[in-house]
Amino acid sequence: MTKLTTLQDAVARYVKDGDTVYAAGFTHMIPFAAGHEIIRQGRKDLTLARATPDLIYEMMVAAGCARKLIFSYVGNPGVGSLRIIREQLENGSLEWEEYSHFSMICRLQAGATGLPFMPMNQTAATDLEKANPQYRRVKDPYTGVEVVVVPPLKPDVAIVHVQRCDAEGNAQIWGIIGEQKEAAFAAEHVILTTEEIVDESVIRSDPNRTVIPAFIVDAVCHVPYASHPSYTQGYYDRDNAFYLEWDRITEDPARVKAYLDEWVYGVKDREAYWQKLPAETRERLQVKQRLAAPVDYGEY
Amino acid sequence: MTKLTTLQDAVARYVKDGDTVYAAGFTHMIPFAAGHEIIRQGRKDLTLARATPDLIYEMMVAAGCARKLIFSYVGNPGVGSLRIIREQLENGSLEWEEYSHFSMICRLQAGATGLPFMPMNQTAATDLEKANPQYRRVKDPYTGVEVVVVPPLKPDVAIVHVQRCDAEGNAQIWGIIGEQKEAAFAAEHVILTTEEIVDESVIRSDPNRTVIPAFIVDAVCHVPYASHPSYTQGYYDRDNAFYLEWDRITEDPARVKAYLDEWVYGVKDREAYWQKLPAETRERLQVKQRLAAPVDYGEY
Amino acid sequence: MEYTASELLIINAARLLKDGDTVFVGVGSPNLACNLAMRTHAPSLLMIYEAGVVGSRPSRLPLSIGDPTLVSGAAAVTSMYEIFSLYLQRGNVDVAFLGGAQIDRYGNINATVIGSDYQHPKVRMPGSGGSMEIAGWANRCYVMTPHQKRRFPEKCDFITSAGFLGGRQQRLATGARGGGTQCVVTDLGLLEPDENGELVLTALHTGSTLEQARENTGWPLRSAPDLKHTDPPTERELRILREELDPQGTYR
Amino acid sequence: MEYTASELLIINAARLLKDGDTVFVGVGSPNLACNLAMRTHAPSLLMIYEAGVVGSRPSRLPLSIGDPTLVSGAAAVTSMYEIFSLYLQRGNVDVAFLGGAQIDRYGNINATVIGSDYQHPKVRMPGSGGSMEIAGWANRCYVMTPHQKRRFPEKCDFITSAGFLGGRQQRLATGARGGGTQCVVTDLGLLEPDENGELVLTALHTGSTLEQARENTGWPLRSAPDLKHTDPPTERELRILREELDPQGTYR
Repeated sequence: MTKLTTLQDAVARYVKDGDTVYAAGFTHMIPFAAGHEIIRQGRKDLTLARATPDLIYEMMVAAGCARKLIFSYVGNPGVGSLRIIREQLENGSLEWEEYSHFSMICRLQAGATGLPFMPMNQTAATDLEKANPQYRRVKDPYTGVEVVVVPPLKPDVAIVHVQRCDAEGNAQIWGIIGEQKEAAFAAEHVILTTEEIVDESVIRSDPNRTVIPAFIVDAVCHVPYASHPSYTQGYYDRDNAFYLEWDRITEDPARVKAYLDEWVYGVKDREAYWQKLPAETRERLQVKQRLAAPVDYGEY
Repeated sequence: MTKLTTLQDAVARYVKDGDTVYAAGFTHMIPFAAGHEIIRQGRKDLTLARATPDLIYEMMVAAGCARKLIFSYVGNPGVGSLRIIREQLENGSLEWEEYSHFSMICRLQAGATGLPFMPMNQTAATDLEKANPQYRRVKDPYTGVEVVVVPPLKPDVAIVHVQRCDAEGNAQIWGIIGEQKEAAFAAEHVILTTEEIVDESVIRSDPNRTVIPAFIVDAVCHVPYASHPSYTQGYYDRDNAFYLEWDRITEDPARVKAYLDEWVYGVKDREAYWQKLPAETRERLQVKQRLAAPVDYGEY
Repeated sequence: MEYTASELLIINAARLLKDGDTVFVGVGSPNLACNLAMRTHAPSLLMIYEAGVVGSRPSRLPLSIGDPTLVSGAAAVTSMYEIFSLYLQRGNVDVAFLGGAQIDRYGNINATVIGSDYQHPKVRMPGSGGSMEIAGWANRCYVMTPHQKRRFPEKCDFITSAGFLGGRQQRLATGARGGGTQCVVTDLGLLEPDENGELVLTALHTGSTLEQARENTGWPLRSAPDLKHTDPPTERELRILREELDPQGTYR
Repeated sequence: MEYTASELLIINAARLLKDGDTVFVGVGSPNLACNLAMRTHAPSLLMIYEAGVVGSRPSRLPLSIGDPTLVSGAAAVTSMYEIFSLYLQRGNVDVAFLGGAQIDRYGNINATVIGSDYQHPKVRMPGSGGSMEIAGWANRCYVMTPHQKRRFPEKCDFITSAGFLGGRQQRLATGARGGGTQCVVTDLGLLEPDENGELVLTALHTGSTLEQARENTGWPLRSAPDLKHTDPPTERELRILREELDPQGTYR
């Protein structure tokens, strides 16, 4: 059964005011197109969960979509701080819940596997545990040692960008796979954006590559370049220059507003956004081919 | 650093009398060659752990290698019972510890992830839990509901057969991936047998395909056809006829002894074993090619 | 048209499946039932195997649950840990088929030991495999079995897979998320749990009688007030089964 | 030969790595230190990134920890859950580099908030990321930082990543498997924990003095009885760093 739809329709249908959203992808394949569409549709009071809020959540926070942030590293990776989020955390205008990467991912893992909690070994550092009452402890019944546990995170909707999927939503990812699978299985609804829609025979030629199976997917949106300024392995490069540029933009609220006006509100969809980027930028992000060695599944 | 060695040397070095051994692979890529080599070297008092003991452990039990079995399904898959093991369990001559598949795999998962236990939701069935004191319970600190837990399984040695790996032991698997990764990470030592040794450039062309990283591997043994009568996806078929034949062989202890004499003690190594198989058998197990669609990682 | 007891079981089991169901499939008869349903009323059935294979399209009858034909052309392959956690424990499995040597009054299943002493069994069977968790967490569990007294004791010697334990409330109290045994298909008819979880005869196959069913059941079998009769296997069902799915008649 | 403070840090950090070490690498200076070690005395260093990449061979300097150049040509890619559990928690990581705004007397690190009230921070920093677990479970943790008083308080405002807490015994009592902070490399010298886990000055770089180090440390810094001097950066180290690893001088 095809689940093909536009990203506009998918966001309209599956992202509601007040929802907990997990836009997945660790540095790689961050679903910026969906983030921009949520901004355009004016969603409010969202709880935005992501290990690294990255620029995508900073833009959504700046646009007023968020009530609360759940995170484990609130920086601009390799650049510095996320100035807008940092300021809102400092002045108390944004609620938050903070984890380490592993405990954040363990929350997704518990949600994805249907468990009431996930255990982790102690790290000796307890200040975060004291600051966040979601952390609890459980005694190992074999040795009496205490483990730290976190409860499941079950987002209302997970948004995952992928390299290729079929029209039903069987999706394949390569490169950094972060927490996409866990986010998808943990969530109530799953929206996929994809660089390519392929025939199911392509997917079925390599079933071990499938990270997300169709039956947990609600919407499949064909959105090439959906992850810029993040990247899609094998399709285009990370726009490091923009990550550095954003650091300058956020020095001035007026520039942030101008950016959102021009690049989010001012474009209809991702295609318009991509075409609006300077030709030099699009050129700079191109990638030469480097194919994986073939594998043979055999005809049985 | 190359870890290439013969299977004889790997077994001599890493499998000791009294060890707990996990020969991995769920139906697929069961490392029969290593099992036969362990028999030939006359190991004793082994604790043999596998979700499905399958024919490999039945042969090892018949040859007197085992003191104890840890398992979750002690049948000949699709055929019936494992007669020798069944008899020894019935007459008490073999120790055992029994799980469900999931709790067996959770023991490996705990071992592999370095946790003191893994939680599982209750299944309503408690007879096995009562029969095996390794099962315990822990109270969910969020809801008060009890979960069932199992302790880590950390085999002394895991044996894993793979389609291809480099000389260091970076190994790639496709088809049914069962519990190979978990067994390898849980174990103290890892022996790989492989259909093909490839240049590291082949492995590194597709890093997402790598299931076992070299740094946890101790020995790499180039052993084509190592999994017969099990199979290697894309390389040769499962010898279902032999699985049925084994059911007849085990009706008579004399035939079992004759089988071991001829096919295990009577051959030097796997190459001799494979060449000794009738040409019709080898022909019947051949597989036509069915390649996976290419993927592009990009040159960055 | 003539048909065997085995065909009768498979065809009636196939009819229990709904289009769009996600099914945890075993080999043998359940595999045939699923493939028959896919080729008749349930084209978008999703078949999952505990070996970690999702959306198989086997081109031959697999002997084992881990056959390579289940993999080539499948939609996804994942690890055993994930198939049992992300798929089953998470609540993504609608239907599963279970089997065992004993099925008791409350739909509990024994596939472990015959005899009351686990440590010294009269007969040692293969054990749980995936079925303990499947019975706990799948929404609907079905059993296909010949209708024989020794297979239907009042109480299982060992509960490998939970039905309703000693009654529906007992199962509910454990918090196990699945729906428990929803139907036992035999060569005489269909048994389904009543409001208390007790298996009662709800339908008879053509030519079978309530008396036969009672004689071959180890507890005082009750019949549903509206005892039905199943439709006999159709020509189309038999043709697909014989010509397309099991041309060698392995499961006749 | 002349060199910058940053080069001095990187070169001294590289020398702490042993051949065959499995290193959890961060971007920036630690990345350069690891690559320098690989090209000098530790050719079989294994680099792991928290993004899930194992055995990277980056052909350019990555800006972020999730750069595609870390993936193309790597030995393995796995999920974040697995990199933190199978690799780190299991005890497979020898070395990690950590950073933060504050490192205190017992090697604890703060990368979360400045100020005593977590809920109302004076300065909000990025937070733990992977470092809480890395500090807990890696065998040896290293820190590279300029030697400034505000960076070396007596006690961190918030412990993001554990060193020895209030002393070595306190850490041991938690059962955390890793070895804790083993060396802090500054532009003045090396600090290492004594038998009680307190950081003491164990080596000075050429041209630095104990007095300088004391003036720039927030607690009464002791020096080791056998205070050493580090060897100055060699021509070869500087050449590899400048010509091969950072030709654009990003990390000068």
